[in-house]
Amino acid sequence: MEILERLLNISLVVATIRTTAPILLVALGGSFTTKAGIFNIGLEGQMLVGAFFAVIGTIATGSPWLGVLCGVAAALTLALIFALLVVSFKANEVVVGLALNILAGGLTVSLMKAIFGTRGSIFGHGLVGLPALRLPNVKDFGWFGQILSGYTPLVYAAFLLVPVLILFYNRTRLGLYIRVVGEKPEAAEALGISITRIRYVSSLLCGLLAGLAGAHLALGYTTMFTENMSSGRGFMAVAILIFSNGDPLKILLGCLLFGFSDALSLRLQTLGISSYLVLAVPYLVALIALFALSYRSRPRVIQETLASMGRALSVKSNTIQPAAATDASKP
Amino acid sequence: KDVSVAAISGYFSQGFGVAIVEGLKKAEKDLGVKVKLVDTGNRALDYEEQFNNLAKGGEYDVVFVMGWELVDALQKAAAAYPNTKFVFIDGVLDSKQIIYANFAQNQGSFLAGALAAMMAEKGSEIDGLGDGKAIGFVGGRDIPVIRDFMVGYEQGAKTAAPDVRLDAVFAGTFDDPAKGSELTMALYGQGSDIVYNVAGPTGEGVLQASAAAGKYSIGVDVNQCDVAPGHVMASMLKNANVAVYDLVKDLVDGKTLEPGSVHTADVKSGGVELLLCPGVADKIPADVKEKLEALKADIASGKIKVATTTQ
Amino acid sequence: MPLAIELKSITKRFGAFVANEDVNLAVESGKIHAIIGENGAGKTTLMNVLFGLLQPDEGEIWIDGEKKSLPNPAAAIAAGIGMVHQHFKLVPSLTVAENVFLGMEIRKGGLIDHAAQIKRTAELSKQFGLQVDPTERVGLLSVGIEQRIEILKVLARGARIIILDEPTAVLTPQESRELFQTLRGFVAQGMTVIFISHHLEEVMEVSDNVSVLRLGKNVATRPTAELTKSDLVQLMVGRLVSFDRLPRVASVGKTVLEVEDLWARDDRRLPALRGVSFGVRAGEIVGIAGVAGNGQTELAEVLSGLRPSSHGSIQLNGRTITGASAREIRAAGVGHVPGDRLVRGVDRNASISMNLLMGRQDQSPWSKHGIINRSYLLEQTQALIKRFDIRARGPESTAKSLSGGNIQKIVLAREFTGSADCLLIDQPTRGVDIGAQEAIHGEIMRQRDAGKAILLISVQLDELIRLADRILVMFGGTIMGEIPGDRVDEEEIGMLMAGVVPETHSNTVGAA
Amino acid sequence: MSDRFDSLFGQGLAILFALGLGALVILTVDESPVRVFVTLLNGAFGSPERIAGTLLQTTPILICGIAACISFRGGLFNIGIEGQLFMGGFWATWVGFSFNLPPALHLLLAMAAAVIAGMAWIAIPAFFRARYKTNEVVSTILANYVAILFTSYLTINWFKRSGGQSETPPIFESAYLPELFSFSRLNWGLIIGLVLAVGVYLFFTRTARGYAVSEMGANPKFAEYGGIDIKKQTFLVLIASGAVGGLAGGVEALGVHHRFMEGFAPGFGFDGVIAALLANGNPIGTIFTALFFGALRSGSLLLEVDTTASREIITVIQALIILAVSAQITIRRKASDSTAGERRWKF
Ligand SMILES: Nc1ncnc2c1ncn2[C@@H]1O[C@H](COP(=O)(O)OP(=O)(O)OP(=O)(O)O)[C@@H](O)[C@H]1O
Ligand SMILES: Nc1ncnc2c1ncn2[C@@H]1O[C@H](COP(=O)(O)OP(=O)(O)OP(=O)(O)O)[C@@H](O)[C@H]1O
Ligand SMILES: [Mg+2]
Ligand SMILES: [Mg+2]
Repeated sequence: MEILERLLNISLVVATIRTTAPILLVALGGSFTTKAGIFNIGLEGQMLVGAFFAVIGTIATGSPWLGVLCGVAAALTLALIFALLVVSFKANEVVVGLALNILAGGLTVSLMKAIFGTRGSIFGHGLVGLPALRLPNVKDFGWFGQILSGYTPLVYAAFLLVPVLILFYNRTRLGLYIRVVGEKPEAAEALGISITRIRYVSSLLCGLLAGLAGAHLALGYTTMFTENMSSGRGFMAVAILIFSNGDPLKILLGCLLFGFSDALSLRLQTLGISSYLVLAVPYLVALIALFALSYRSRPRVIQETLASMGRALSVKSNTIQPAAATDASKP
Repeated sequence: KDVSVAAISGYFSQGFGVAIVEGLKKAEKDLGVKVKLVDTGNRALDYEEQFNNLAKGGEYDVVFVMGWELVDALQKAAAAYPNTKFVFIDGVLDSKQIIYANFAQNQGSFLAGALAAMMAEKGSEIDGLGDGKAIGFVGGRDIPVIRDFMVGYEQGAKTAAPDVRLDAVFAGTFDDPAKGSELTMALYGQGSDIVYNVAGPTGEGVLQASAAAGKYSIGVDVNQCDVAPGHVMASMLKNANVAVYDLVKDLVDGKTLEPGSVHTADVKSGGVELLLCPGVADKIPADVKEKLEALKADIASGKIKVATTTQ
Repeated sequence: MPLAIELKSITKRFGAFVANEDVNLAVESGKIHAIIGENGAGKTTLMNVLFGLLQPDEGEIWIDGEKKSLPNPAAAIAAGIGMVHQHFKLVPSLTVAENVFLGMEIRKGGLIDHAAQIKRTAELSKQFGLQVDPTERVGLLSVGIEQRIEILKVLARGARIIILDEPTAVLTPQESRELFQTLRGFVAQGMTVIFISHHLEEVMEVSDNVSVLRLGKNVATRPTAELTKSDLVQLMVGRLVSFDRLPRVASVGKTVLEVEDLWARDDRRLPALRGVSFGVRAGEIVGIAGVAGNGQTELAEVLSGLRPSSHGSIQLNGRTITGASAREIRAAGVGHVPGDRLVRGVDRNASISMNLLMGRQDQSPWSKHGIINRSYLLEQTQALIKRFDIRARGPESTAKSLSGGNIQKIVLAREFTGSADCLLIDQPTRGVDIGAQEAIHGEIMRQRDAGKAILLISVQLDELIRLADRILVMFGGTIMGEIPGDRVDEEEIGMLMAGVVPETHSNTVGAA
Repeated sequence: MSDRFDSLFGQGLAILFALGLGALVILTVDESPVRVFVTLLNGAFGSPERIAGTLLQTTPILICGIAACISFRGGLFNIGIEGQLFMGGFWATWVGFSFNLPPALHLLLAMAAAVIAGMAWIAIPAFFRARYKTNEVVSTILANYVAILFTSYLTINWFKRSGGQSETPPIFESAYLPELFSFSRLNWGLIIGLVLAVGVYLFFTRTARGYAVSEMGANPKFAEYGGIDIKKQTFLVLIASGAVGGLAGGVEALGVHHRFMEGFAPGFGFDGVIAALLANGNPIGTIFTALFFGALRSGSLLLEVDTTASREIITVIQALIILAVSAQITIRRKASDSTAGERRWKF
């Protein structure tokens, strides 16, 4: 009981929200490319350059907001290269995505060395982070207020983007076109919707959010840049994108599951479980979710078998009324 | 004759490595030696060739080596290039051809643990502390060197305030400050108010978290008081910059570094120490400071033996 | 008569290949204009040029007396042209209304106004007599309705000139007739229709004028009334082709394939077969008629082991093969010409010889001890190319470099030369031109004469009438009735295909 | 023939283009590109030792690349070679230090352990891919993280040798994979890799089973129609790919390190995947792409010592080359084939 209390408390909820936010941002970015029919495994790299240039920008201008802008611009550049190669040159998206991840890793370290003379991490140098927002009158809401208040702006942005994206896909033209291009490109083409243009736009929108995710990592979550600080979050996002199929609500659920297992697993360590095992928990959760979601079709197979057995017993020798048969075959 | 020194490690970007680089840069500037840094990266396959490339020309008088994963390659290189002096930093091996600069991080960590535990025992008497009666430890990866810090920290805590609980966790990585920060938040949530980081850049996240949460942390390797002023209570210094500089200076002065010799930096020599951060130091009650001094003396005199994991 | 469209000396090349050569085409306003021609004659290409999907290398396009350049479909749409493609371009997850207005959404305050789109779709549907439910998801609808949606799309864009590329290939005779009604309604309202078909009866029935393309050239444009069917055929292929029922042989052997009470589901897990029973004897061709999507393809897939059945039994030469894998069924002696040859029948990127190897790569002499016998393979490929008249540069040509008819011949060559006793043939001539059709039909007859039991699935009635000894009509996953091949009543079949059992129809359901 | 020449010529141009871009990057970090490239060449091929060093780097990339080729040919994407390599390396080591057996037998058993570990590690993703079409790209990537953590856990918590090293005890000499020359750690692993490459190439081009797998990769519906059991074959292809991935780990453990440690062989799995992709899934081509990557890696080791440029520059150049070549491959395809953009490997 005491153990449970130590594990499950408000700080766990708050931690879940914090750990979810960066993955959510980058996964929502990936939603654009997923919906547009592009498999974007380069999210990791976009996030990383986003984080790096957010820090560089902040140091150069003194303003974290301008830093965020720089981070986004850098991620957009990478996204543009991705789109150029994948959409215009029709290069294999996995190759390009992996190569851009490698490029991002090498470039950030090289630049860090060139600019700061060392590798590793950048902090200090007048680096300031984004301010945490304290909602007014938060005390009046008790634990609820505790959960809602005190995050940096991009955390709120991440969660608010979920309904925005739902609206975007269902009610805006661009959102509709993105879905169409992903689902049935020849339909888009026939109607004069430029597949190329839509895929570029989705890649760039993806870069935008991946850049924000990176900037959040460097200026919101922490106030520093470290080599390889995206630490696999981009890959996690890709996993979530696969089983959510790019739907914002499912992405949110996936990210929350992920954030929760991450937050929880960090707390499990204090119970004396080896860090190596505990650290594998989020990946295992993702794997199990992936397998479980594809295993879903299984019950239907069972149902089908049962149904056909039932049929075998009851209707065996009957001839079917054709009219009724048609009705039943229509959903 | 001109002296050339080289250093090879995968950790120049992290606390302790930074200190080594600092010492070498100082030597380069003050003593006019030529300095070469070789970053090994993290692929075990590369290490031997890197040693070969470095030692083959025979142009380096001394090569500083840092990182236990290099030990195998180092021993081979030491055997293959008897004319090059290799200094292994942070440990002692069997080989008699290598020179050792050993740092008693366990002793320094002992003091850090003692400080943290005594403060935790005071609890809410002190600004920013609660009554959780617990202290935390965030390691980078769960490897022997990091555990060496941990056992010292734990022993120090148990010695100074036996009732205080230690929650030790590892981030599994040295480059994820976000994870460091999240782990620290989790430790704070479970009652610790002071967290000691031994986690390289991941640890920067620990220090930043202490500022964000209004609690305390302890720095490591170098002076980290400035990362989160007012919240980093102390820094456990391994003065590798001094040690490395001194060794290079000996060389420039014409002294020979004796193969097999062990240069120990510990609490006694001052090569390892606990620095109380200005701004927080005055919040530390006098009795705690006194007790710390006493423990320090006991370690120096050998009265207290601190456990280690790297022998 | 004013001209709705005038194409002047259109030439379109793909690399060195000339798909359209110096084509002149005049389409009168307010008329239905049919375009016919063999596969690969360049019909679709010409229409794509007219719709702005392809750019002509030479020539001019005049619309309503004005010279236009059509750099993209949008320009064509603006000029009042609409096209219903051979393959529908609808988005399954969207509703009917969303599909109709895709690309020209009605918006309010920047957001798509779904309600208004639904309303407009309903209005259009009423105005032109094309019945649809605007709120249904397209993925759940039948092909006939999909076509209506395609036409609605064109109408919603205010098209005055409507191009339909092989619109009837997927329809029942009744549905086709309804479509023709609709088209006549269009021209009555002053619109112009261009209509591509391989079905000459339809062309005779519905069109006012007809153009014939041969090898990329327009060889004739005439009023339909001036021509007979055989004139058209002659124009198309440059020679005479017979349309009569092919001769039957009397000798029918024992039952080879016996299917009893077979049930199965489609990809969407909806029931596709609902208790199908029949038998096929050696030396017999049993035809399966029906509108596409009534379970025929699933039937072929179940019989060939590609789809599980949920109930029922299949016997081959008295042995039960229910639930056997595709491999086992092949080994037991079933050959299968799949309906979707490009997807299932071939690897488009592989050579002809590699395509001919499929299914027997484990059999001697094609391979020995697991090693492919390359010289034998090459030899066989050359022989089959010759025997089946596959027009290709050589055995190493990739399948995709061949025309549709020739790709089909690769599949036939493979399936007809094995040791199968039973052949499942699904749409052997879909989209294949008349010349190749004749050759394929001849090949099927030869197989029958060799004593094979043949199940022939086709949506083209004339093909079944020509070849089959008995015709079973499928609807909604059941066999509605059987009609002997020698006294076919098209009206009766049509009603069965539409799911109505005519009162005169006396045959019992499903009996073999 | 001229087609092949064209292709090589194009690849060459793409690589030159990438090197040009790389030179610009080098200039921005204040080094002379000429010096960097000369040092790279020297580091990779400057002496017999260095050539051997290059081949030593090539070996794991090659074997991982072959593992990738096997899955690509079957239309599958095993990106989890890294994980299989770690598992293979660990269990080969475990056999190597836990038992004391006669030489040849011990080596064989340790190799077998590596292969089995690789197969076991991909078995679950392979099962779910075969049975339920679970995306194997993601499942194998995620499994990588787990494998690396799990082998570290075993190493540190169960089998750690004494002292400050995060590693297992060394294996017995009876389990060593013999070295080829006295002056280098280059070992029989290279020969194994080359033989595998040729073998896998022959398998795919000459055998009935290889044909079946290739067709499954090219058009699964066609293969299914032709009587190939897609589920079973999908499972087997992934298992075979995992086996070779595990073997790569075994070769590194038994031929080079003679123990298992944290950070055993990071990145080789990914390098292998990319080498195979650049070779378009052709195992013979992979020999050359792997050699190219091996040379870059080995050259970069000297770079760090002889110039002020760092290894990350090489990472950057490598990424640029991959990008340039991947674009170039498809430009060519576009020119020669109207169905360009049809993706060969789908998800
Ligand atoms: N034919 C098309 N092909 C590709 N993308 C298109 C097409 N038409 C519109 N879009 C994309 O859809 C998005 C919405 O376009 P739309 O013209 O509706 O903009 P809007 O909402 O009216 O905004 P604005 O007021 O700026 O015109 C744009 O980003 C555009 O890039
Ligand atoms: N994009 C293309 N690239 C190369 N060749 C093409 C292309 N599109 C069509 N062709 C070739 O042009 C010729 C004419 O094709 P088209 O589709 O116009 O024929 P069609 O008359 O519509 O035939 P069908 O009756 O089979 O539909 C064919 O030989 C075809 O292979
Ligand atoms: Mg056509
Ligand atoms: Mg607008």
